[in-house]
Amino acid sequence: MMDHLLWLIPAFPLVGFILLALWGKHLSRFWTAIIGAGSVSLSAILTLFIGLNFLSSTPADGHYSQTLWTWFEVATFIPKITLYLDALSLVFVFVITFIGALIHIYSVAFMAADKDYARFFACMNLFVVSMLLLVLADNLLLLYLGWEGVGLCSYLLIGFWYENPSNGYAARKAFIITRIGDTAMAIGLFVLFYQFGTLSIPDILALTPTTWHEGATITTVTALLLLAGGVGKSAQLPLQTWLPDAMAGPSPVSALIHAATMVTAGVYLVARMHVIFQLSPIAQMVVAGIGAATLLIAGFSALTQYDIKRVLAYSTISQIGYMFLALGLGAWTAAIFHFMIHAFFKALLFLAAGAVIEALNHEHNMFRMGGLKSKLPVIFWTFLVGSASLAALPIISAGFYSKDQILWYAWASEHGNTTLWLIALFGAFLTAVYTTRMLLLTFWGDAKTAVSHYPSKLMTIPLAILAFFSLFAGFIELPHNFGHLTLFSDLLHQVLPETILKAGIHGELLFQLLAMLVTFGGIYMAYILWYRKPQLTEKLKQSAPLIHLYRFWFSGWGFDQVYQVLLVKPVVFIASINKNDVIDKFYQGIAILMVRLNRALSFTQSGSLRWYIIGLVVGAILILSIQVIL
Amino acid sequence: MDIFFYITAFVTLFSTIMVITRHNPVHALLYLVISLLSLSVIFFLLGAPFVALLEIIIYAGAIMVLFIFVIMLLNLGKETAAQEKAWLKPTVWIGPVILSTILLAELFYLIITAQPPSYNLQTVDSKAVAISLFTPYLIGVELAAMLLMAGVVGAAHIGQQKKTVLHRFLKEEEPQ
Amino acid sequence: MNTPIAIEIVMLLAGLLFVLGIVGVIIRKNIIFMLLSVEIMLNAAGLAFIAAGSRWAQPDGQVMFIFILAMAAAEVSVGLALILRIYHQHRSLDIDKLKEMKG
Amino acid sequence: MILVYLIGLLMGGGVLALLMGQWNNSLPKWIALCTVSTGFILLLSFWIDQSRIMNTLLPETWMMEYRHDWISTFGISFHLAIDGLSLLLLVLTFFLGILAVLCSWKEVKERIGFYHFNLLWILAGISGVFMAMDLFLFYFFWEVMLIPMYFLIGIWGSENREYAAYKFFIFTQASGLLMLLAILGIYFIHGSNTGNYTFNYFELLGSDIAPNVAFWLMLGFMVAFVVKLPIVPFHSWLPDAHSEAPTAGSLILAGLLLKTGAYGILRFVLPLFPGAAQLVAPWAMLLGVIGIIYGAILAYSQTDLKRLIAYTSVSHMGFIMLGIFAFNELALQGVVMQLVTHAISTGALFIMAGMLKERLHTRDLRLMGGLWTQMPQMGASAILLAMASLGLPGLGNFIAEFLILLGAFKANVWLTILATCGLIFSAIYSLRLIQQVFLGASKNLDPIQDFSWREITLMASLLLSIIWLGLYPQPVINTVRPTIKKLEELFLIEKEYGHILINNKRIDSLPEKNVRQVKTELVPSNTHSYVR
Repeated sequence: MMDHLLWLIPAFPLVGFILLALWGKHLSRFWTAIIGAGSVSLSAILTLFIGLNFLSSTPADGHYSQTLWTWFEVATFIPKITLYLDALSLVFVFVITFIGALIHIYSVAFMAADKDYARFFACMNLFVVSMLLLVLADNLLLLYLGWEGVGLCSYLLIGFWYENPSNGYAARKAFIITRIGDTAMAIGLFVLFYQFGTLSIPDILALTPTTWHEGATITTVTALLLLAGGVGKSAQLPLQTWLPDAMAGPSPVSALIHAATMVTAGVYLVARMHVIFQLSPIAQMVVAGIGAATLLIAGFSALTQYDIKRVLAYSTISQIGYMFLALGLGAWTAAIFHFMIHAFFKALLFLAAGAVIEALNHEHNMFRMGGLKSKLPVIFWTFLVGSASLAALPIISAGFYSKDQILWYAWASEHGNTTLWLIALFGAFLTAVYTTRMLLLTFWGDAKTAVSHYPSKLMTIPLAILAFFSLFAGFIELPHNFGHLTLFSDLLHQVLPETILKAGIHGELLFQLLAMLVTFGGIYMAYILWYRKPQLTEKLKQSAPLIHLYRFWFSGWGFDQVYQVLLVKPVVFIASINKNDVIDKFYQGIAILMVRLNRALSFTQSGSLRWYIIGLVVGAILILSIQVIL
Repeated sequence: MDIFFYITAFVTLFSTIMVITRHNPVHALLYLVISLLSLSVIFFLLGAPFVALLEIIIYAGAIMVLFIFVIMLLNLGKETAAQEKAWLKPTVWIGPVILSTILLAELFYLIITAQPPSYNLQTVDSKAVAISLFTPYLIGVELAAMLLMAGVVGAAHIGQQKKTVLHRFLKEEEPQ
Repeated sequence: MNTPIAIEIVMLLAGLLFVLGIVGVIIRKNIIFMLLSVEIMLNAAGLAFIAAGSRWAQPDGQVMFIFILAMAAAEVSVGLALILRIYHQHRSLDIDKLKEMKG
Repeated sequence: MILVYLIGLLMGGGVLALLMGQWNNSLPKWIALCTVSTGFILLLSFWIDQSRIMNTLLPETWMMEYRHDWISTFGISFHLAIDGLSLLLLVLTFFLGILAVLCSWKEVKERIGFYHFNLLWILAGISGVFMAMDLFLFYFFWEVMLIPMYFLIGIWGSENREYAAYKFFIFTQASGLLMLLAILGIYFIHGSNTGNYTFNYFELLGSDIAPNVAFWLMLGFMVAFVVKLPIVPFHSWLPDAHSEAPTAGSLILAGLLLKTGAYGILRFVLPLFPGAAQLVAPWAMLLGVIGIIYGAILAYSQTDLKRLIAYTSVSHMGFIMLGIFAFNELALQGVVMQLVTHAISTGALFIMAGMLKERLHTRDLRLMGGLWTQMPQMGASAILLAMASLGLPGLGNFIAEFLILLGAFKANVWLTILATCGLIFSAIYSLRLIQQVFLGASKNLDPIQDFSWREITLMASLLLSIIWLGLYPQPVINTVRPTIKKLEELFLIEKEYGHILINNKRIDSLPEKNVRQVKTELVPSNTHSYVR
């Protein structure tokens, strides 16, 4: 019964989008808000309904699916518009619709003063549709539709305030860089099609183990191509540079697209295609390596930013790095768990940051904030909860449970090793440091900017709900030496395999304690550096090697500059010198040659009779001499 | 007969050379008449009496008279001769003479090498010419008639005394 | 008419006359002289035709000369008319001044 | 007979418009509109009629045929026939024809009668090209569509119109003459082989031509089609012609004229010279890929809006070349989709450029910017079109490009990977277009109107078709399937015995029989039943 309602989940926001796009201009703000936020909320409610149904009576084959129509049919290639809901997509759909609805509600108040109210909600609704299609897709082509669709919405929303050209630049950068990954992914789809004759995900997953050998080149290549798509979308190394710039969009956009949902599409893709990755140890290693490197690099960069949203952006990159690390370790459920928890607390942090920024009259610089603890108490408490979760404050925050799992698997899973574990641990330390730094700079200290706006109820209630989840959502999955609750992983194990541990590993408690220690250490260090002895920070900043390091980290490890020099500049240069088309020069050359020839010939037409006669005589001489010679 | 031919040939050549070297147009014209007359003798010697007469009557008679009329109309006299003298410098001769020498050498070579020894030249009388003219060449005669007609009409038209207005292409650009 | 005249000699004479005509056309600047030289060339061609006609005892050579004659008459009448007009318009018979037909 | 009526209708309408143009300025528009819409409705009803058969029975390749002797001494006949491919392109022709009339409704103000005469005669020429099954007749129509287009650009174009018109004319004419040579070549070779001198396409299909001769003849055809398409070294007429032509001219150029090149390759080059086509396939694909990337890079650097769009066409046509020479059903279906969707999306972009020109009196991108504020509707449509052009899934162009790439991947992996990189470049130029025109700070302070009702209708019809083609392209795919299937079969056999055909002058009897069999299957088997 429920599978027939599946289409309604994306249909609600789709209808919302169509209404807003066509008649948005004529609708009042009230109705725009109702349609925009209401459609997503309806989806959320429907998802709850379907999700409960799914949980209570899981179908025998583990999924609901509904075919709407055959997209097209060429030769043996018959992609269908089929929606497919299993445990994995249920988690994603839940996060998308639920957090989406909260963010929409928040936006009703947040965007209230904006002149393009309808456009904002239209784009947001379209985004939700695309994202839902992405996770509900039964075949990779439909997934690709959602994949590119979210890219489009991301482009539209980053460049939402289009009058400023730098926003447009950021939007284009985001689109084009993710497009690079998408292109690799498209090639991956071609390979998959020729290997299996279909793009249907369940079919591919079923066929892969029998068709491909473990460690075969084709497996690795395919896995890496798919990974490239994920890397682009999820802002992982080396395609991470677009995400910090993407913060040019409104805060709800950052919360929904660039923190909670779209950027985790890569995680979804890898998890969805886990069978292929499992067959390729190299690809697994690459996934883990990318995750580890990214989390570290982004962590350092986050440490140096002064724009609150950029801190959050880098922390998002870093947290997704954790998810990739988990995926690479074969800790599939841990990755998805971290995704869910991360979606809650990061959406919360972005929304709260948005509220702060709006309250301070569009001030992004943390060094000009401060002292907001008492002025914006609701924001402060929710932000505090979010930060605790991000920094993985032990026991009480949800982030602790999800991140601890990953740390543990970095050591204990069969792909895990000491290096990865150390990196992850150090990443946790960095996370604690920059989170605390952000918190301290924003809410403690002296007030440097006056508060001009106070958040309305519509803004604070979603914050409170998200804060609740950021604290308590972790309790559905507890380590087995501490409660041993496995609700979440049980659910996901319908789809994803269990993590294989190395034999004879013990002492999980020790690792947990270490993680706690590191977190507290990070918090303390930040406390010293930015609260107790800020002059120490200033002094450190002045020292020669550190200032270069600081700048290096601040610019995101120089990736932008390298790309600028290696890719952007050459292409722009070639394009600009070739503006008038070299090949056309060839044809113009022919034309010029003809004109020259004409000139030369018309020069002989001198008008002088004597000249003509001489010509005649010479001609006669030539003809006669031919005769003489022959 | 040979000797007659050579003498007339010499006269023809000499008078022709005089034609192209004279400064005074009337002198040149008279030399041309002599050239034509001697040529007609050659025609006669070659066995073409009818054509020889035509040469005298039409060429030396009619056509040359046209030239004389024009020279008289234009009143070309002493000044022209002086001007011609100025124009005909020795250097002018170099190029044309080289060219014509080459041409002549080639012609000479071709004529010498081409033919077997000569035959007796035979007289072709006017009757044969007339028969040939009015049977196989009738169309040619008609065309020649038309050509002459067109020439007359054209000459009459072109030679009309109109106002001496420059053709618009020939006008100097007037300063605006 | 008993001694044969070598056809080569006649042809040579025609060639000489023709070349003289060419020389005249090229070196003279006065249009009237050029026209006279053209007449010389026409006559040279006629001579060649006549000689050939006699050589083969055919009337065609003479027929051709008659055509040349007709053509020369037409040419001279039109040419002289043109000379008249040119003289009226340019007050000169210098061929080098008549270069308006330049391409 | 309906086929003759279609051409007659257009030509007659053109003459009528020309005559009425002497008396009245608005009459020619209405005449043109009525003429084209009548043809469109006629064709559409026929298509719907056919699609019922198409979905139920095993479809016949040829749907309709008309044949009448023309110059029988030389074996020339007035021979028209349509299959799915022709039908589809004809529907497209009339659809864009209507839009062309509508979009020049206000733009053209002088010599309205002659303008519509030219417009209708171009359409007549294009329709003729899509229907002609006699090579001589084909060449005739090929020229018919050229000359009015020359006038259209030369008379109603913008500043540099004469240069563009000359360039267009010389390129197409010179290449067309090479095709004429090739047509005559195949005519005489077939004639001397069989004693039957004919220009009839179906009879020429079976002719044996020595491989090296076939190669040169094929090149003759190819040059004409490749210049029209255009593929990279021959593309340089296109930016000039597109940018200088009036809006309707650009629309027809991009939407239809370019398609005749692809149609020609599909209809003539592949079936007539399968062996030679196989031989050049890698090079043709390489040219296609170069075109994709080169066009895209050039598009990025343009500052003239219409030139930019023109170069995107070059890029998109590269996909067509790539797809055609992959010789498999996926790619060929993709090619047909690309023909249709490119016509619509690029046509729409040109219409939009025309509208912008009407409002701003410039095509210079540097003078635009921030137009979204004043024209959100146009901006939204532009974004949709730009997305179509960069191949966003859900829009028609994506299906086309995906199918082409998917098919080509089978034929040549590395070239396809390069071509796929073209998708990145297409994103770069499309987004630049949007940014330059609609986003950024507003540079224009004069009030500008957003869409009028006429323009909304125009755009909406185009946008809806693009979305429809993106979400449910099956009708198009079904229509051309029989034709494509036959083509693919031809090459399957050709591939099997290809080495024999290409390497040996002597052709083994068994494979030759097979090839023959397939070739003759391309000939309508039920000709008599459709001759009316």
